[in-house]
Amino acid sequence: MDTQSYLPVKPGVGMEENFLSLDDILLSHERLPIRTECSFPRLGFLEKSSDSHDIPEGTKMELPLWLSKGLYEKKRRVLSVELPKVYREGWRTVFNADPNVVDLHKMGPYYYGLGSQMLHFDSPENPEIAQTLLQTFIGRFRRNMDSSQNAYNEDTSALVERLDCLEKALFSSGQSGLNSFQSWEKGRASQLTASSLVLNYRKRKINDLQP
Amino acid sequence: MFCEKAMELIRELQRSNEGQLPAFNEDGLRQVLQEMESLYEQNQTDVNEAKSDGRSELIPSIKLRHCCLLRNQRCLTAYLYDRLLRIRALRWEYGSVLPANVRFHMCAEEVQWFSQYKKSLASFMRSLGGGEGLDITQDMKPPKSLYIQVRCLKDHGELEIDDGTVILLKKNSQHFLPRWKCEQLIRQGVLEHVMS
Amino acid sequence: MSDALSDDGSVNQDDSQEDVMTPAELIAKLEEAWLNEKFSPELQENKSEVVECVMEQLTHMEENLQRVKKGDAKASIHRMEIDRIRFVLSSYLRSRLQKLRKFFPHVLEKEKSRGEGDPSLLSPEEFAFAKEYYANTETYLKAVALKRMPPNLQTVDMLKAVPEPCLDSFVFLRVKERQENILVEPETDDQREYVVDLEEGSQHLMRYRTIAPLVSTGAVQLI
Amino acid sequence: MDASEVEFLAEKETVKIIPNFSLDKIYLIGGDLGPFNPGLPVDVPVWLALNLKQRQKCRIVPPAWMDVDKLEEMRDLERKEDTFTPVPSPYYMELTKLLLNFASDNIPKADEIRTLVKDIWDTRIAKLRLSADSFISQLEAHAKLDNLTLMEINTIRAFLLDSLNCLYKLRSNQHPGSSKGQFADF
Repeated sequence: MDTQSYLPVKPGVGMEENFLSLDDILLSHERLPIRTECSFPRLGFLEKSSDSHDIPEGTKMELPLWLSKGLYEKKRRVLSVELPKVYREGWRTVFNADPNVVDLHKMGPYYYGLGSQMLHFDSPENPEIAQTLLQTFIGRFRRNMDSSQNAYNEDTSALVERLDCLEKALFSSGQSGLNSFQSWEKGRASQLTASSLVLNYRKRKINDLQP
Repeated sequence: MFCEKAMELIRELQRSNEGQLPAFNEDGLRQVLQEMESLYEQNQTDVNEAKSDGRSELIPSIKLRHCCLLRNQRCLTAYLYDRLLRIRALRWEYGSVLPANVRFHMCAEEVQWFSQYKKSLASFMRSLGGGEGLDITQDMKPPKSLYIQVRCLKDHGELEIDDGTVILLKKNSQHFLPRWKCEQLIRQGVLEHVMS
Repeated sequence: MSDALSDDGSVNQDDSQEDVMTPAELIAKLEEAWLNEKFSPELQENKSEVVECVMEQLTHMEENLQRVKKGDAKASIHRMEIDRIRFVLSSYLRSRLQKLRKFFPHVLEKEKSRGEGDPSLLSPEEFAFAKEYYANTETYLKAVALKRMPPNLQTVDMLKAVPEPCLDSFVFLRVKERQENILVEPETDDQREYVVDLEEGSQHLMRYRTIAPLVSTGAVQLI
Repeated sequence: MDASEVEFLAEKETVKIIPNFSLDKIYLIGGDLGPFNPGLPVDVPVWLALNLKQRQKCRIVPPAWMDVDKLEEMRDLERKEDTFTPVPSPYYMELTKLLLNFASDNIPKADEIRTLVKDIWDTRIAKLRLSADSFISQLEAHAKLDNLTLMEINTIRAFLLDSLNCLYKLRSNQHPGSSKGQFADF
């Protein structure tokens, strides 16, 4: 806890977002398929396929997660949210069988984040969704740990490409632990170095000079 | 859809890796504020109509615009706060005087925030240990030896060490200097620590 | 030379107590505080008396070294020790400052709600820093954006916006004084809560929340 | 924690040196050292031993465990047992690196020692990963970790603790409403 360099506000992970986290803002910009359960007068221009003045009740459209969350009400029917495929029963069965074969980046890239956020919408399937998210994380933990620690000295780039955002962040914290240890082993840990920012700005300057 | 401008600001920061500070996007900020103003005005109109004419069917749209207002507020606050975190880190990386190309990317209020932050930090460090003072921007890594071998990466002029000796820091020259005198210069990329 | 550096004057930690610490014990206290601060998710109580005493020791030693001629064999050994202690001290203070900045609204809130006799979380200089940091940041957000927003959107509740420290984080620890019946809360519905005894010298991985009070009493050391 | 900081703590361990100079007792803030007499062994912290060694002021006496026979025994035991066996020093890895780098001429069979310690380390790290995985998959709330060293913990710390945090959040998903969550995020 003694680094003075830039550390962004971390994402909330799970059902709560962190207000100031850029990651959470990007996650909550993911679009969800919804169906309006009432009409939205004077906002027809938001729905590109129609040229009516209002968004009528029963319109199927996509809204970002943050807006769906903001409009959704348990008691009053304002809109209903469709569960993205990857959280439905068919895919849940696949995940439960072997979470390691799934390309979570392609299915996500916010598999855990968006899945947790979906629990805000009162679906009867919520307990199963939450359970699958948890079991998927646990099931993939060993592979992710071993590769982030380079346990097998293999090329990990293919594996990293298949990680979801959350796993990627964990992977890089594992890698930085490994790098710190390896640079210590090589006797480099006590070398005083220029700050990465200074180095980056210098690199940029050099690039600027090149035609 | 609303709030797209605000998302652009967020993406712009997310693309700037390793804490680099992109130019302050005054134009983007203004556009978001304009969108907020117009959302607010539309809502004022609809709220008045809903009240006076009893048009409660307007409520869902009012709510939707209000969500967008809050979203814009969040994005702008997060944009500005994240920039502060980046700017704050600069104090440790560059010392108290920022290079011109970094300052150039800051807006006037950020420059003000930074100079107030520097002041707070300085008076904090001065008052440490019952007023004795300690520079905690030094000693970033465990010490290994009193003196270290360094190479100059650029011409930097003269450097006085504590016994009064003056050393000329000329590009490519090598020196054996007290570690604590070099730390900041190494971080700034003036000197390079040569390991034996 | 040896005379100048040989007074191992003990440090009086607190006048109200008869408790006298040797300089070596003082340094050990600083190192404990350093590791605890590094590894705990939340800010620990301030140890400004330790900081002050250590700085006094360093100043005193540096003054003595001024009187020693250049190239003295002992002087360089003393200087190396000073460097090592100053590193721990700076790193400790940096860790605290980092948490202060990360959690400033919550730290100030906790300080505000502190009872009359409770020990202060922050040293006076840290408190001043945190208050200025809060005001500075609030002023900035207002000036650049908030005051240009519609009237009902001109404030952001910093307590809700800035994330709190996560006390449910796990920590590694070593037990310094044996503890009995530490309640471990279950992780799942089908587990039951149970108690563990923490034997002296044993090491554990568990939730910070469970053992937080033991960190402040010094019964466990975070590692 | 940075590995260099763990090494910093290791440098506080004491080691025996045989000085080739004389010097009175030194009254350091952290305790007294010396006196130093040529040829007479004396205990000093590792940081000082290394400094004196680099200036050719002493010979370092390797700790008793830094010995091929003893380390072979330890390696075999470590491989046989499923649990972490007691280590000869809480800083065995750091001390091996430091002493072999700066005083290999004072340590018999330095290369064999380096390999043996690396073998012990690798075996223990493999066990550490195994226990981390079972800790996660069993959703344990507490683990006893006797005999693990700070450097070993440090290699996995960030990854394991961050993972446990995520796990905690994903587990809390199963009890929505138990969290505070009064703040609607837009």
